[in-house]
Amino acid sequence: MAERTMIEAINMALGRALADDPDVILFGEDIGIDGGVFRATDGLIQRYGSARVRDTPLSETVIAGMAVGAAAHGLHPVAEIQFMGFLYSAIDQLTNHAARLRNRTRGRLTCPLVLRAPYGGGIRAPEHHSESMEAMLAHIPGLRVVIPGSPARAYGLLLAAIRDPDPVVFLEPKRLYRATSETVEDNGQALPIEQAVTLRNGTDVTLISWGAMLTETGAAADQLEAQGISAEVIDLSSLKPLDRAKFRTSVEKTGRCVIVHEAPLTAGLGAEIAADLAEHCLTSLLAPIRRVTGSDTVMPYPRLEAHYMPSTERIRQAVHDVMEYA
Amino acid sequence: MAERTMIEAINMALGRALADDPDVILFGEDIGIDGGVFRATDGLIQRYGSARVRDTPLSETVIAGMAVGAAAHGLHPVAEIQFMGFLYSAIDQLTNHAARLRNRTRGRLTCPLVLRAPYGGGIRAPEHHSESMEAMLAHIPGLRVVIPGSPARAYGLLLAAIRDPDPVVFLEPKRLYRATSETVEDNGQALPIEQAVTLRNGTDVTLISWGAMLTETGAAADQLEAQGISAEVIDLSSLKPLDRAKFRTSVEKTGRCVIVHEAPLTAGLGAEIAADLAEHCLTSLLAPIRRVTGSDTVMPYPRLEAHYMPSTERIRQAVHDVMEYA
Amino acid sequence: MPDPLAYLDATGAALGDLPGFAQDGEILRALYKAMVRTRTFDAKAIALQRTGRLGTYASSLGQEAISVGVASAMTEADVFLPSFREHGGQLWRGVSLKELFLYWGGDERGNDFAKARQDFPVCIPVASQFPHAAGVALAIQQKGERGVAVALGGDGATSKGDFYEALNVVGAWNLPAVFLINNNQWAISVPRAEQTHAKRLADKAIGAGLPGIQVDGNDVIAVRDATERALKRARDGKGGTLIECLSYRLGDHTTADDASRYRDDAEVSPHWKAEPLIRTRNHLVAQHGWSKDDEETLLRSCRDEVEAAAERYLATVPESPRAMFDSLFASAPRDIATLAEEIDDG
Amino acid sequence: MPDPLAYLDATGAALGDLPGFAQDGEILRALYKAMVRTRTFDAKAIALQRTGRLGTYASSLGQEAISVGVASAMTEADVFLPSFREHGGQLWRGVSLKELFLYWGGDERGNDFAKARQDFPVCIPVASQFPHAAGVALAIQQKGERGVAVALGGDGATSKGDFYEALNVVGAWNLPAVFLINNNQWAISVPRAEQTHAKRLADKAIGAGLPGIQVDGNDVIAVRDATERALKRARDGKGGTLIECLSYRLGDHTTADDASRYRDDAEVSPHWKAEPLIRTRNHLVAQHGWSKDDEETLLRSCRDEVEAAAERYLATVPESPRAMFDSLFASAPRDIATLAEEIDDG
Ligand SMILES: Cc1ncc(C[n+]2csc(CCOP(=O)(O)OP(=O)(O)O)c2C)c(N)n1
Ligand SMILES: Cc1ncc(C[n+]2csc(CCOP(=O)(O)OP(=O)(O)O)c2C)c(N)n1
Ligand SMILES: [Mg+2]
Ligand SMILES: [Mg+2]
Repeated sequence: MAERTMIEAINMALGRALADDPDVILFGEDIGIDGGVFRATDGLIQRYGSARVRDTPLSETVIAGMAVGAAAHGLHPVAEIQFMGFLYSAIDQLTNHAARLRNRTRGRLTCPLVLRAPYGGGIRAPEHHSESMEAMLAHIPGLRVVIPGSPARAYGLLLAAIRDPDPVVFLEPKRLYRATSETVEDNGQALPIEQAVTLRNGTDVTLISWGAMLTETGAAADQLEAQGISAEVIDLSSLKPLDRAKFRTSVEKTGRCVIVHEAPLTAGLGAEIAADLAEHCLTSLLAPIRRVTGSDTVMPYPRLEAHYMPSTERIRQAVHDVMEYA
Repeated sequence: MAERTMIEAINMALGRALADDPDVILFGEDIGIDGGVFRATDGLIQRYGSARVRDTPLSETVIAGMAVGAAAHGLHPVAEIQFMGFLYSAIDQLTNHAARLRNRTRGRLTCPLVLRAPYGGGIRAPEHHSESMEAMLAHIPGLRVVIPGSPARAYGLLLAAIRDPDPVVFLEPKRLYRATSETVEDNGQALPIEQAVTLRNGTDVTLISWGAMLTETGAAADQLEAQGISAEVIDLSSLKPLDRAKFRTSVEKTGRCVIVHEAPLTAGLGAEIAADLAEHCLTSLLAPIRRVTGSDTVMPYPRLEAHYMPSTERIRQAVHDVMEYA
Repeated sequence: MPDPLAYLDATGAALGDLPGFAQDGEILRALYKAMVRTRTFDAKAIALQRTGRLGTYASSLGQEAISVGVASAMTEADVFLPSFREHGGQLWRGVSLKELFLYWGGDERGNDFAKARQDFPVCIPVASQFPHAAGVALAIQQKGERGVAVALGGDGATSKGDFYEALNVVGAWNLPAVFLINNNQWAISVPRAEQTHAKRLADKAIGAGLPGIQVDGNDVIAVRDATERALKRARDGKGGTLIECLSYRLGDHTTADDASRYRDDAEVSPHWKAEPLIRTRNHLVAQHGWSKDDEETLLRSCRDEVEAAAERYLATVPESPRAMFDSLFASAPRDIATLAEEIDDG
Repeated sequence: MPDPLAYLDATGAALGDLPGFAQDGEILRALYKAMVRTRTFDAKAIALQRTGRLGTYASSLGQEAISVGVASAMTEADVFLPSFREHGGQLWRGVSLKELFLYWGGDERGNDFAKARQDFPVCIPVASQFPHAAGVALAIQQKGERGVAVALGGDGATSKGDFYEALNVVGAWNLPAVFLINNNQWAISVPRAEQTHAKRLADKAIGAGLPGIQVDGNDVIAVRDATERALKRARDGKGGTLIECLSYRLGDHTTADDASRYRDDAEVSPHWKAEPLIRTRNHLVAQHGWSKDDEETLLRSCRDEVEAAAERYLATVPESPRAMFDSLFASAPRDIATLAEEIDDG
């Protein structure tokens, strides 16, 4: 069985969805003959035709709004926003319509759409190409927000998102697109969409992260292990709704928690996790909950980008702080 | 000196800004001859003319984007979005431009704009007219987000926002527009824009809220006092940046905290406050931090709206829970 | 043909040959009845709002010919995506009076239409229904259905990016969609002339490579005829059309608005002579023997029907608070479920 | 006048009388030099990117006549709001080669222009510069300045709501703004024909009630002439203009793109004959005694200047990490300040 990168796994899932369900349709900018600027849709127009794999005009608002209309009328649109930095023009349609169509019609009209977008920094991209604003979307009632942490989870979670009867924003950590590969079987099996995943078990501290920062988080856990600190690592995977049970249980066990995300600190999703723990697991806490995040500033241009991103070193340091806390 | 409602105080501040600074310009939908749908700009076009008080076409994206361009070229635009539910189309211009123009030009071009919008529910308005999505904006690096809690603070904070050299989103709790009045002097004095305000001192528990929910929060504090529980009440006022020192100090004193906001729970701004306290005041905490918020669902239509909104009763109950915690 | 397209003048006199359907008294009577029914609903809705028994309401007074004309040209296979001012079209499509009362009374069940189940509910965010219409048209095209997506918005909506982006993709993808503009000359307090410098709103179609047609929006025959042609064109795979319907907002913007703040009665009054019901009635009287009796019977039956629907609306018990979670997702995530329970517990 | 407006054919032969400025050899030489300088910068930027010393870069190969023509028509009082592909215009306006290298090298200091301090930096979010231009024009109008806001975007930008909303308000408020489209026939992999069904992109002006003009974007004389007329019109208080400049993207979309995936060389090669430098050089040779020497001297001086600027760019020390906070606000909020310190501590 072949090893697949995340971008290959995504391409495989999209192909599978097109093959399995005639109502699945893909549209976005440059997803056709170009195969998407990251090649997520490479080869799909050749296999499924230009009616089901469509290049849109350069119009993010209509990409999102058209997905709402198409979904309500029986298609399962999987629309792509080329970069998260250009997703802001889609927020109105997502918030005011996609997220509430089922609710406001009491189930008469539904919105089974997926909006895919690469997000995050670390690839020395131009400005506006490195955003991680997932918390904005995770605040919108009625939306699901999913971020895969590995090729296999990208495959299974994207299939789950496409089959989900409600709108899902599927954010792809572009730094992981080609970073690693693993065995991914094209078995058409979706993964449960609402579950966080424990990547490694540990007893001293719980590290919670998602997307590309799982790399630094995992590296920190390795180094800590060598230093005799046992870290449990959780890939949040579903940013909305949250698998609160999973991380509460873990922190009740370890008593310590460090949350890692690339997005700016203030009002980032790490805050929701820390707040939840502060309310529901207070007595289990042996140390303050630390958040290691991107800086509360605009993502810098490539020359300073590395200083913005949370480093393995900063994560490790935070864990040492909570371990030494007394 | 006359008593003023919040909407009158806002109108007074706008008039004062127009009188004091020839570079101040107002634009938005129906702010001219109609005086704004809530009358915030009542009489201003008559006093300052249709060149400085302008009705725009129905285009929220251009309202925000035009404000960026005008601000960068020397005006101080005070633009109105008629309701927060229609502000989503302005988020792209706010995030990608207003919030970063100074930073990306290293100070060469700046963006001294104010974007005003009424927000919040409780007035039995049609759908999309009762949003409280302030947390989405508070996550955007480079923006200031301010919410006044009383007529006097509305006057002083709006003047501060207009005089601020950087972009400020000024969210007006429409339920408070005419709810109460107090003496507001038209003295042209701005209030410090980054400070939370302690509305009442207390020793047992810290209640943190903002906007219209200060009403229920204050009412709860009254009832609690009668029951011998001394609540300190803080009006956050500045949602970004946060006056962290103010609420940390308070919770270090009281050891208990209940955060109240109208927005949905998940990834609401209450999470940031709770997370901050969980990191910096853990040892002072005598009880879990509770959040009493709007439900994690779409704001219902008027018939169910009341059930969505946090009630005085729910706030009081939460305080009793944390007081009885052991 | 006159431009803007018109068949009846303000007095109801024919300006020339009428299209086939308009020579059929049955059809004309049905159109007239639908407009009267709409206006009766309108008056009742305002009365209920004034007495605190309905929420903020947007009256369609004087613009009934537009959505009635449009809807009457549509088939079951078509999908209607209205703004918040097109009650007449919704009623023609089979949405019930009680459902409309429920919606405007602040009850989501008003959007759970028993009939016209594919139609979209009222769209409050101006112009955001046009991208939805493009999406519905895409689904229709993709599934090889016969229908057409028909979206209706106001003159103010033509200033919004959503409108242009949607119109452009309808042109680029040759989608079966018809966009109509109810140009009632006002966007709350902003007059048409200040909304855009375009000569005709219909001209906004040129930038999308689509035909843009102007019709007398107070002439239900003209509206229906233009819509029928556009629907046929779309069904024949020839693509979309933009139709600007010229009318006038005789009432306030909504019950929350006071139009006297920004326009004089002097401007309004002449438009009362041009409103759609008079000319249709006159034409029915002159050409199809519409009698005083017919008129009174119609008014009475509309009044009775509307009163009965209002009673049923007022009698409906609000949903349980849990309802605000029940339809949020197909199946409630654990997260939401727990929160819902908390609500129950008060 | 020919439509699209053109003065030189692809060989450099005059199609008719040239505008005054174009009969002046000095001016023509300056325009030609600016285009050659731009192309020299372009080649160096690509070379640096290929060797990992510059970030993703958008080449303006074959489109130099557009932004050079536009900028050469502008005065100091005007404000330029370019997309990411209009280096020639930025250079003409006084932005330095080093500043451009810094920007594309991933250093914000590249936007802190020493000259042209009122001009906007490169705009990456497509079409979002057009609302800014409307705002700049509003400020100019309000302050009674002489300037005009000049925004330049691509053919793809005309599909974005920002573009339409901005164009509409320029018309509605009679703002001194000129919007130009670099129609290089491609938006990454999407050809012009799939972007919109509009006959001409210039026709998008009709919906805003503005004049829309098409010019040969490979004819620097035509671009400058059309821009001068539009600027005069705006200065005279007659309002905005949309100008579509027809050109062709000879290179990849950016250094991150591989155009061979979606277009054949067969399509590209004929456009090499129509590119703007050849015809201008031929015309200079034929009409203004431009010699082999002149050409070699020009190429050498451009190469030397660009090489020197690249050296200075490569020699600049990156800013300290603190810089990412220093310009976020006029004065750092307490909140940010503390976080900044944390960064320092590693
Ligand atoms: C995007 C958006 N902005 C603002 C509003 C507030 N608003 C409601 S109706 C309206 C005017 C609409 O005018 P028009 O499109 O002409 O429709 P009409 O009300 O005349 O039928 C405005 C500004 C809104 N509903 N949506
Ligand atoms: C709003 C937005 N969406 C998507 C992108 C990604 N993107 C960058 S350039 C481009 C194509 C632009 O085409 P065009 O407007 O013709 O300009 P050109 O690149 O041809 O100069 C796209 C889709 C973007 N930068 N901004
Ligand atoms: Mg209108
Ligand atoms: Mg292009």
